[in-house]
Amino acid sequence: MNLNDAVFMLLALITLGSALGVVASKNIVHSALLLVLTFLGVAGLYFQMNAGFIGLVQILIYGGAISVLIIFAIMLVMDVEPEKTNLPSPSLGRRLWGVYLVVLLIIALGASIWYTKWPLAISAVNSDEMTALADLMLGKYVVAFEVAAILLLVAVVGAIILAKGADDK
Amino acid sequence: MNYSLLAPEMLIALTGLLLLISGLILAGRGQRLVGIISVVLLVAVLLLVVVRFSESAVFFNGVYQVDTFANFFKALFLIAAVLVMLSAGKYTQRFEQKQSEFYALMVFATLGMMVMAAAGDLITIYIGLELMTVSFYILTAYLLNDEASSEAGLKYLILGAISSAILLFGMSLLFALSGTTVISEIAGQVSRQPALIAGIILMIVGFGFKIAAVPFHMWAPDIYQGAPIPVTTYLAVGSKAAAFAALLRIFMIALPPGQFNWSLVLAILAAITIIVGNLIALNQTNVKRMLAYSSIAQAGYILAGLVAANAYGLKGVLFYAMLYVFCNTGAFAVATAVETDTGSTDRVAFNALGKRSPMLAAIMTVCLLSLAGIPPMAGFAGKFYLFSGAIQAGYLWLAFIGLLMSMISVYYYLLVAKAMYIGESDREDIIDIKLPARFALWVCLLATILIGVYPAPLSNLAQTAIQMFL
Amino acid sequence: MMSNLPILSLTLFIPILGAIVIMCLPANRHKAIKYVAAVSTLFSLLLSLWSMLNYDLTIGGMQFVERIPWIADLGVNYALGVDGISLPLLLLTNLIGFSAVYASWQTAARVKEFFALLLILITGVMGTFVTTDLFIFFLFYEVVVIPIYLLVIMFGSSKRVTKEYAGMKLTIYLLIGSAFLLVGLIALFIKAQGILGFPSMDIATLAQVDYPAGFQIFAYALMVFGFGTLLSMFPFHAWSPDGYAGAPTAVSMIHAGVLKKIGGYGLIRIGLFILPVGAKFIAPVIAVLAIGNVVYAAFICLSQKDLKYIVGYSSVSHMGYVLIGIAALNIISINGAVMMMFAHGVMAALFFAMIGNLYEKSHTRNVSDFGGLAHQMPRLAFGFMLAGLASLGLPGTVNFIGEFTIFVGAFGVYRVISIIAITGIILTAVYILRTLGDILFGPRLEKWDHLQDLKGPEMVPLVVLGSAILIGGILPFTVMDFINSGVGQLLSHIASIQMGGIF
Amino acid sequence: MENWFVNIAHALTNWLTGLGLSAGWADFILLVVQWVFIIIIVTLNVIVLIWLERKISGFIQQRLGPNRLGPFGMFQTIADAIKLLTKEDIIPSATDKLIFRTAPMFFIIISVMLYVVLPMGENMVIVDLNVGVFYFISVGSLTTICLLMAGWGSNNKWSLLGAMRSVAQMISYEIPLAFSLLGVIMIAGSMRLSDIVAAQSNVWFIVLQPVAFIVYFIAATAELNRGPFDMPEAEQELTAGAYTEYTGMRWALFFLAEYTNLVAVSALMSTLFLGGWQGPFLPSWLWIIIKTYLVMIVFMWLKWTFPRIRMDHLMSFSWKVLIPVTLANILLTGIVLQLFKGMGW
Amino acid sequence: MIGFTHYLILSTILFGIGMYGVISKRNAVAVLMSVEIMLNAVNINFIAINKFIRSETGIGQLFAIFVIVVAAAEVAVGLALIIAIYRQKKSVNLNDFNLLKW
Repeated sequence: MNLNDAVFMLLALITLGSALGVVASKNIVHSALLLVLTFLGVAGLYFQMNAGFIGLVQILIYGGAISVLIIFAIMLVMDVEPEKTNLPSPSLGRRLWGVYLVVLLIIALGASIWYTKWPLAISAVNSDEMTALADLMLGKYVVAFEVAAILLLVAVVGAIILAKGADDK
Repeated sequence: MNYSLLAPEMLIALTGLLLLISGLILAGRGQRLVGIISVVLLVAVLLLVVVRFSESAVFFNGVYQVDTFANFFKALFLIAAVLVMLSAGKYTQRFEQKQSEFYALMVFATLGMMVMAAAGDLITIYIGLELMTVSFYILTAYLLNDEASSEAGLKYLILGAISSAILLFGMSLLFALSGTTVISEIAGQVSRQPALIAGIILMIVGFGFKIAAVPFHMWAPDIYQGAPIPVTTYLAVGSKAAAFAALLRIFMIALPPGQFNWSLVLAILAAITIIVGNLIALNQTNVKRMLAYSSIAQAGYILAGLVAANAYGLKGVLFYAMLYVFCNTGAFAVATAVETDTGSTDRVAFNALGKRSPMLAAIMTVCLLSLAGIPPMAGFAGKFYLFSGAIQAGYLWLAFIGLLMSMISVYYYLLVAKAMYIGESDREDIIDIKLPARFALWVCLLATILIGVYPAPLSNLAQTAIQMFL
Repeated sequence: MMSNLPILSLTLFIPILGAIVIMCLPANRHKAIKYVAAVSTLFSLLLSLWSMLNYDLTIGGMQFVERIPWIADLGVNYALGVDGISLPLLLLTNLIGFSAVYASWQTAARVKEFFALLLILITGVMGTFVTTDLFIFFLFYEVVVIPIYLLVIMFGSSKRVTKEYAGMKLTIYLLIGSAFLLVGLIALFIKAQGILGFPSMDIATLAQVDYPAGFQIFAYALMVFGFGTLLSMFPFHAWSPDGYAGAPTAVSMIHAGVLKKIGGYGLIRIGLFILPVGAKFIAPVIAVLAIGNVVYAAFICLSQKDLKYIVGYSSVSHMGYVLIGIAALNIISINGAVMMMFAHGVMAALFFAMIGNLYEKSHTRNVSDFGGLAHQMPRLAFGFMLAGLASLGLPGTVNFIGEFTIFVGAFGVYRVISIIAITGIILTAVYILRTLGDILFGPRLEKWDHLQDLKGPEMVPLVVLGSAILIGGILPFTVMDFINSGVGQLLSHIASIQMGGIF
Repeated sequence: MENWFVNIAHALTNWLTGLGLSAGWADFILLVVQWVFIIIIVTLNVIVLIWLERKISGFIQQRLGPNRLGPFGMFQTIADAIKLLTKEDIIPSATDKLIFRTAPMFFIIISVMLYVVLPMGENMVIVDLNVGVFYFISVGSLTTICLLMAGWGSNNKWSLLGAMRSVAQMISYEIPLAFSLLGVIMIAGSMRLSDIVAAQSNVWFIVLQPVAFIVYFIAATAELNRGPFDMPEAEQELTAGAYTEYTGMRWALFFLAEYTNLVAVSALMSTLFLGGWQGPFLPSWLWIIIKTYLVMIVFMWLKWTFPRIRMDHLMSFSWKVLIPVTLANILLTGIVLQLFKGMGW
Repeated sequence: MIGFTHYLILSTILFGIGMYGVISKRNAVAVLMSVEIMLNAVNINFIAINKFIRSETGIGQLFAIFVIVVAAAEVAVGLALIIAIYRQKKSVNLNDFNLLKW
């Protein structure tokens, strides 16, 4: 096993482990913090795949913004007993069904991925990924880019309207 | 590349921004103007789309396409938006100072749909889809003091996000196999591999959520019931049509049915959707919820057209989507009027509508019958196309189920008619309908009947729009 | 010559025009509304009579043809035309439609809705008879269902079952039947398109196509299902008595009188004409089911107390004859079947008109409540008698001609079945005569002294329909010539393309 | 003198490869060594900084400040550090133990990680990322999580309120902070810090981007939770904010991390706006130290000069003033750049 | 040697974990977090495609960026919704949201 593989294994362990923690933890704050770790693990995987810029975007948006938003929201809507804030569904049937479904999904999807011959090609390490991205964003994908901008505007307007609530009379 | 062909999208985006800004300027009673402004602007854009209907262009190597298919759907979304806004006039007054944002969000949702219909690339489709759904999340929860509305919004958001994730996973597999996200290039690149099956299934599941096909439908009734009615209308009509537009483009061009056998999966999905949607609708007492289940069933019918994947079927999809705009908007507009008047959409609220407002009752009846596919309403012609396609493609059983269930569906539609015409109500006063809503209702009524009696023009339009798939 | 005038379109759309005028009138102008309805149906009646007189029997075939391309990609034309089969049925529709307006002359509540819906209903029924295009046929076929539902729930009467139940049962039965039919029609259309290479909905064009035998059987079976439901073929007849009982008089008249006939007409015009092989294969099944109609329904009739149910079941029973006629697949029997449809139409309409009138005045339909009505209401009694005697096929009435022709044609084909069916006539005689005796004759009952006899507008159904029964019975050729020419051409067409003398 | 540190690094690499290690491993070890070196430097530096802050505050408040231990009271901070290290480590019983314990560690780790991309002199940067600025902002944004952890883990309403306040503030000011840097990046045409420094060889960006500099300065102050933006630990209202329950070593870690951040932000400011390590006569690493210290002294000056700002003013100032200003700055910069490009520059 | 398939399998498992969270969790915020895990899994795919699959440079990363942007928007709206609903119901448990039949 070379260094790359070892790092991959480590990152995979961190990512999956913390993701499992997110769904397993009974304390929603712990879940949220483990979620940050998951995000960082995924960011690590991006670095591992020479996608440094995306990795940093991941850290900034997921780690620095989304997680904080989530934790913030959690603290605003907190129950008194943190240990019981993130209990799974009370119905055992639903949980078993969930496990069954997910295992099935993973096996089926995993098998189909494993047995597929992918059109692999080791692309040259792209030294200037950001320029390429910028060219794509403002070139071929300018429509998507502009729409994404509007999407963010919509989200901001919507979040303010919803979080602010109805006018008090 | 003739960028002026992107004018409709740009103008819609500007309209939305203008509405947001006008919300700052037009405070207080001025908010009422916002509705008028948005309708006028949307009609202008609609005219632009119609005038330049047959002009087409491919932008950025196929990433974005302006063609008759896209234009057909753009016109559809704009018509739906205008009708909804017209019929919503009185209802939106309860949003008080947030009317301009309401209209702006509707406009942005329309933009998302338009982008979805015209996108020739997975990324752009996804972004358009998300603009549409995020706008709808907010709109669904727009009744800020109403618990049901917030609840509906949250449920929609959660299920919408899940379905987006599933859809994306499917797209990523397709992307991985073909090495491209441009739909027109995928067809030549993709090979038959196990992962392709997984990808197709995941995408079907993802889109299944968006069009509320059974068994991915559970969100629809709740959301339709909880959301403000104009939003429900637009959701049922517009977002569904947009999802179908994207579905058609991806499945017909990237995965041509001649090479990849996805039609059986969709056929089963369509059959289950039709059956379950109609059967559950049978014992609904809330008209909004009944219409929600019926719209699930309608999605099943439309899906049958895609299953057929031939001229009749695809034409049927477009044809049906368009007529669905009119009859569903009509039905919901009546429901809006009733809810504004009585505060409820239970079936009993429709009692004696035939006396209180014969026009509303007649329009409701006509629209519901169109949904059921009874001639001479438009729904019949639409179903004729859809199921002709299905039979031509060898799916006789699907046509059989579809037609049988659509006749059974008459039962619950007629229950509403019954309530309207022989139901007893202690209120005898005439329901007051504002002029714009009246206009929208008449448009729905006339269009529903006209398309039903003389479907040729619309069917020709649909024919030109689907030419590229054949 | 007036042949440039679109006679059939006029016939078809004058009632619709009337409906639109009615919708525009204020709701409280009852008289005006009724006059508009009467005038528009009268116009249609006169036009259909005119077209009957001007129909050139020596040429035969489709006449007064109109054709406008309608939906190109489905091969649909707005195509109208009448031949010897459809003309009598068109006339029948208008006779009944005209009488139905007068039979409902006393309507007081929601007059506007009533007559508008009634006129739409009449148009729908007429449309099926005059079109030569499959799509347009089906369009009109389904147009009729919803007005009927609304008429039943708004104006019907509740006795044994509620009118809501009756209306819904009727509607759903008919619609489910039509779903089967629609599948069959679309399959037919698609198949023909595959063979012809172009889409066509023209019935004559579709009939030219040489369909594989298996497909013919399949499609014909679906049509039997669909049309059979409408014709109240056993065992799909359950909607019919309940429906008639719940429906207002005018709807009962139209429904029993002409609507059912669309089923028979469709079986002949579309089923037989386009799918002869399928028809031949399935004919024995139809014949056996027809026995169910004739005998089973007649037995049920014996035990009925409610006048409308009696007539309802008797009409189910009579439809059995029509089915036998169609199943026998020869020119005489089919002539008889069409004749029977006409005959039963006027008879049943007259019957329901009389019952409706009586019910309106006495508010009961129980046989046991009445007796000796001939004393108080002689004209009504005459109507009842005429309808009753026609119902049991007394010579001199048009029904006799129909039944007789059917059995002449069918006897050679289905000997046993015909014999069983003829016993049905005896049962019919039993219940009809018993009923007539119970209500019309016997001692005068004081409690009905206040009832007034038919007069004024109420006389119109009796006069119009009664004279049709008698004229048809005494001068059968007035109708029979048309039917014969139509059926003859139809069958010769089948024989000429492929069958070569099987019929 | 200029190349002291670079030479040491080269020697180390050569020695490691000489031992038979592959180049990859050698780089990795060198990286670790460099990082550890920085940690040591920064930690020691904090001692000086605290002393400096005390002295400056004393000067501003017209008193002497620490003056007993060592010359000018220089050893006062060391004594304080020893006191903190030897103090009992109290973990209140109702806390969320794991979160409470780990929060300060993550905080200091993140703070130190910021230094990875900062050029400490010519050719003296551990990893010269092509997205250096972006790295700084991304990783810096993670500190908010640590504050939330501390606030939540303490299970104390003052702590939680303090943490939430500070996070709200930091998130709000992160946007103008990042936006203000965009102007610089646009002119330099790169996010690599060494490129940006190189772009300032003629004229410092503080001249070209004065608005961005001011916005950055204000936003950085807020990001650092320093006065006058030290709402999160407003003693009168919240005792010590998120740090209320912390004692001894853990509290010291927070303190350390705060000053580490201060140094990092100041160093970045020197790099982006003040020409970085460029300067005449002195070696490059000395220049950056001088500039950083100057910036830090201004920070301290500000802190002890201005009164604390109210919370709502603080928030609306960011959203209604700073963000529009930075956006306008970006727009203007873009236009001017295009004009210059059009003129063939 | 770790390759494309491994990354995809990893993302599949992550996706599955997220989906389990969605199915089994009752706290609305937890469900939202699980959805984010699912989106992250998808993003791993896109980045892996960018590195290992013969495709136009940067498209995978671009896709991932758009997904991140959308996720941010969705979370913002979602949390606002949760706060709005908490204000009315004093609960974020999906089981308590039973006004509609679900």
